[in-house]
Amino acid sequence: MTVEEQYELNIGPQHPSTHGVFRIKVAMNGETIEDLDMIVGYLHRSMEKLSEERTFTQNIPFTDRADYLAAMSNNLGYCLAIEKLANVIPPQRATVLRVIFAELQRIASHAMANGTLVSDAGAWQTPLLYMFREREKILDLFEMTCGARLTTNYMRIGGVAFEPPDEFYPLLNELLGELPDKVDEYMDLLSTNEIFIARTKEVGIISPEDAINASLSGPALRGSGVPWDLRKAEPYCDYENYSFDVPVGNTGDSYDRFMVRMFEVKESIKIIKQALNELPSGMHKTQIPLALRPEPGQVYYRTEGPRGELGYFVISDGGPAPYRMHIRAPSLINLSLLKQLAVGSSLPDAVVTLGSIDIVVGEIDR
Amino acid sequence: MIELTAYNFSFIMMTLITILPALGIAFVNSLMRSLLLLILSFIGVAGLFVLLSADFIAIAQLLIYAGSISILLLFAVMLTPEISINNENSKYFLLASLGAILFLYLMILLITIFDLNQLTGNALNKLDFDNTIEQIGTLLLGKYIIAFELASVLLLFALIGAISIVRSSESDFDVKIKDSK
Amino acid sequence: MSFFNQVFKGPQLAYYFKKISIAVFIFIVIVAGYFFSQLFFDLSKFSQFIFDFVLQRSNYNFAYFTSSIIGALGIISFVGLVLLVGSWVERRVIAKFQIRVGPNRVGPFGLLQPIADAIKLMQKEVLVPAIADKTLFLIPPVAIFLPAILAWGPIPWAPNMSYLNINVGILYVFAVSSLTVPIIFFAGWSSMNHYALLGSMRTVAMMVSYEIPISLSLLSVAIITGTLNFSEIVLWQSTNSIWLGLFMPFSLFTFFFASTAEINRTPNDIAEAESEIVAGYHIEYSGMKAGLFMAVELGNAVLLGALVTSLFLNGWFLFGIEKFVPPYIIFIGKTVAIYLLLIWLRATFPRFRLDQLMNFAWKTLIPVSIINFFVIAIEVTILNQFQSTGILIYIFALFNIFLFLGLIVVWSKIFSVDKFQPEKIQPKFAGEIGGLEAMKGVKSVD
Amino acid sequence: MVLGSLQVPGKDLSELINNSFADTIQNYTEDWVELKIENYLQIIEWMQNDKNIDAAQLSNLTAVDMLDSFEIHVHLQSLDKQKLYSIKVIIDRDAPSIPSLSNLYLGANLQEREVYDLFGINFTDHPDLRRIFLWDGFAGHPLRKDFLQMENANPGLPRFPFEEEGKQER
Amino acid sequence: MIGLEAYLIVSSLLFAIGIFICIGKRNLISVVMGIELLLNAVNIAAISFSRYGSGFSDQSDALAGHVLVIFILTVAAAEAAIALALCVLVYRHFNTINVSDVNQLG
Repeated sequence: MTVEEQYELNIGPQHPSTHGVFRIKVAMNGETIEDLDMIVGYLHRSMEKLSEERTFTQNIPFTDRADYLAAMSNNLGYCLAIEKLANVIPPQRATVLRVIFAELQRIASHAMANGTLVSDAGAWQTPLLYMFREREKILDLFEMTCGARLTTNYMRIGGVAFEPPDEFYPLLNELLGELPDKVDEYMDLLSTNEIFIARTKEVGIISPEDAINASLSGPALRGSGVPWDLRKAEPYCDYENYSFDVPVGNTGDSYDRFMVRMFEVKESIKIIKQALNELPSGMHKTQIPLALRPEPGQVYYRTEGPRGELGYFVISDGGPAPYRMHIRAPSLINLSLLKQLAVGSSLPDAVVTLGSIDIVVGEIDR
Repeated sequence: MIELTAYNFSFIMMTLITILPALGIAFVNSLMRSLLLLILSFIGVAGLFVLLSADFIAIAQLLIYAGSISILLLFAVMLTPEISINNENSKYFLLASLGAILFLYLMILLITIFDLNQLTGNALNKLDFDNTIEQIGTLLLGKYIIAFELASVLLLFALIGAISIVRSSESDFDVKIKDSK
Repeated sequence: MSFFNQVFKGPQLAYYFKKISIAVFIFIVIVAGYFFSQLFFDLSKFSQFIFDFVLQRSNYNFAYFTSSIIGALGIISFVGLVLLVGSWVERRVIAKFQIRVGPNRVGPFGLLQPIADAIKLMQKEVLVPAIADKTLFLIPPVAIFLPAILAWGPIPWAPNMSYLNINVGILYVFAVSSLTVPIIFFAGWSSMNHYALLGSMRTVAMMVSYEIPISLSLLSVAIITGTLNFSEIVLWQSTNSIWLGLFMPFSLFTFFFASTAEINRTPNDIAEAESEIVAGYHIEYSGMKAGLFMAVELGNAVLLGALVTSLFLNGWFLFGIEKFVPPYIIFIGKTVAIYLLLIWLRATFPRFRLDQLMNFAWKTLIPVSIINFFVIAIEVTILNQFQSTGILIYIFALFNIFLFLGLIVVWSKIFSVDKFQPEKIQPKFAGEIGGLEAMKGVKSVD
Repeated sequence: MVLGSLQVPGKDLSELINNSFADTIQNYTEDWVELKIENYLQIIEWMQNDKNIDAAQLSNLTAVDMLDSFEIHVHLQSLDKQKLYSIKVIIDRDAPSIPSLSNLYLGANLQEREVYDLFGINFTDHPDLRRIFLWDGFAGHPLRKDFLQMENANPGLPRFPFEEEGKQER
Repeated sequence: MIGLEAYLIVSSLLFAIGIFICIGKRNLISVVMGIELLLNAVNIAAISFSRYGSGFSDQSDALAGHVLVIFILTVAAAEAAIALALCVLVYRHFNTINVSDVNQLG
């Protein structure tokens, strides 16, 4: 065993900074990564195959388990796709409720992503637990609405499953009141921290050309300076009626991705406030047949999930179950550039880069 | 038989800590283990220096031998690959042991033949040097100043030399060796 | 009678009783504490008593031997206590930083948690990797205790209360602590694990580089006080009535920062960076063997507190309070303060990268330390011209503080640390730069 | 009509392609444009570089088992034009093979590996065509409709790689 | 009584072991270790003469032994650095650091 020779290092499947059962086999020379092989599939459940045997409604819980940190967003994407396929129009109140919950989920997911990124940069879990404080409150709101915290299964084809309880709105308002201050607090703590900047600035730079070519989406794409947000470009759930802006980074490094997430949290707060103001009364759900049989056809419907472009490609053959359902998983596709980013950099930089791309292994493996 | 005072007891312990690991280096096959034994032996020598009331030298011994030269050796072992981990005896094993035993015999003969008491004399009564550091410092920067300066120059040259020797595989030195083939 | 009834009715009586009893309890504690502290004000009396007691009944050698063993036992038991209480303190304080509660189940306030942890660790199986060098693998967890405890020897707890009152105190601590390097290296190498080897190589590289700034800052202490003895350094600070930390802030900073690298504390805990190389050199150790490594790290953090206290923070002196409170209590108080500072750093900062840390050592700490050393050498030469240091030392202290700040500014200019202005690295908004079509012209690479 | 608001109707897209490449469109509906497999790579490369189409990003690439053939569905999008193009290719089911897009789009790499893993479709010129979710030696390709009827697929699959081979190094 | 003889015997023991390692080991790094042991043996002898010797005019005269040891330490450090650099170079050139295999001039 010598220092000058290339050797192999297994990062994962059990490793503090792989965020799950994700494995990277790296060939290292000293502290420098010379080759990288990404090995996924430890959490593969073949959801796409399983969903061919279940009805359209029964497939909703699978979407929870794909991206378990953004279950609401995944529910939403799937339900919108099936509604498009089956021509179901949800009531107005359901649409606004969906926006509220999807944006709350985005805040929770971004809090988790940024917390783990700072943890990967070596802060001893303090920022992570600070961010968890807000995430816990959001999960409490989810729990009082639909009984589950992580795998919510809240959205339904043609609406949402439950009306939020009465005590939901004061708690939500309280949370919205304190969230901007909390976000500013984290920005004070982290965005000007010399060590944090030294660890993330100019680490894992993705050029806009590469980001577009490698099909990156979400904060990973916007961090590179590409202003692409499906909520603006292809509005769903009446997002065109809300006023919000899309933050984009300057250089495309890990720090920019971190900051883009921070700013998106602020924008999400704005959206939730507007949605609460114009929450119409009425039904939260339309009646749909128990075994929905859409007309034969196909749909590729995309929403802007917390991790990026979350697409559902569904083909119906007129039966009660989808003929084929494919999830366009942003976590997997955002990893396309991992090898290019990591090779030539050092191990700590690779860990920070991986943390800034923000993967969820449930969604990678499906 | 020697009296078992605290001093004598310490002396025997330190001698054992010095000699046994040193012997171990000769008979252990793993280079890493022999390095560990070498460090132990250095620590034992430092203990002997303490018993000789040379406190500064003892600390310097710990600092330079146990703390620095051992690290250098570690790096050397790490920079040369696995075949260098073994620490086998060479074909001169018998010759070496013969030579060592002969040397030891001669030395013990010398030590016992000479009446060392006439050398040691009244110094035995004087148990301790008090505060060696200041006097060593005065000596180094006074009486032995030229030697001191030369030693620092030597260190500098050693530093530069070591760097220039290992700097690159295709150094001038290396090329010359290849040319002479 | 009616007045009495009025004032001390049922619930009120209980209320006042509670208040009064708390006040009485606090008073008793203060009084008892005072008498206790007066009784144990000078612990050297006790050691002298033991020494004399044994000397009367046997010879000098035996008395010397006994008292040295008792002193060593005292140090070892103190370190053991530090390890037990320190882990509880660290976990509770970090929990406070992280809006958690921390250990609170075992015993009152979770105080018995370290003992429960130790019992749990001892029960665990010690796994030895199949390809490990078994002899070398089992030595380091025990051997690493040697420098960690030996280095406590010359710490001056109070006047006449220092186990090894040797003339080469600073050098001794420095030499003994350098012994950890090969031990950590053997731990990492013998595990035959790439993570462990990476961790130990990082440790060796870091420790070797950071020994230079540490020695330079200690050298400044040595030239101004003219001694290497810890007690004399403390006494020098009190006779000249200035804390060395104030007189040479850069040496304090260098010593503190470089020591965090030596003892693997945040922000320099790259040798066992959890998110990168999991646990570094002790990744393969399980059960109590891993526990020993962690205990030594904790003990070293407290040791750093003690060293900083005695070298830079005037040891057991604290503005005359030392006349009323036992000096060793003040010393321990300062040590704990430094330890809490370390915990604060650990709870707050991310970690440096290895190359950043090495760059910082070689490009910043070492040159600035050399400048600092020369400046202090010149000041010492000037100070030695006068009989008493007087006001001059304060002027120099002020000068050194400004020099420290100036050097920071100059070096940050040289290496352009302030390259990233906060306002320049904030994200832009798509609205500001022209909406979603702003990226027109960005084409895919062919 | 199940088109998203960005999606270019198949008719328009087929006209655009026809203008440059005559006689390459097999078929089209509102949802998709079906290309011939011979022209597939050429047309996608043209779409990527053409100023008017500007398909800079590969949004999605997946396959569908139609029992008698495989369909490859490719969704390309232009970020500047804000358009989504849906393209379909039908390939033979017995020896499924199609040119890889990895050399045009970095993002196709992992998606094509996924399709290769789950459908067994061979992507020629793919730089690194290995299974991604399942291990080497896994019998069959699970997203094929006849997965459970395949000869070499047995219901009691080995749970871990090399399980039956004893303590072989993983 | 432990005196000069005892220290000299320890010193010569260490020296003998050093000689043995220097000659009897194949590995170049082992040979360097042996040389370090030789230097240590010399150091013990020097310090013990300085401690027990007579005929010194004053204490600073006696401490000449200490000064000698300091110079030996310095030289040892320099020597170790150079020797190990040579080890690395020899390894690069001959792909071995066995002394008996390094037997040609170039």
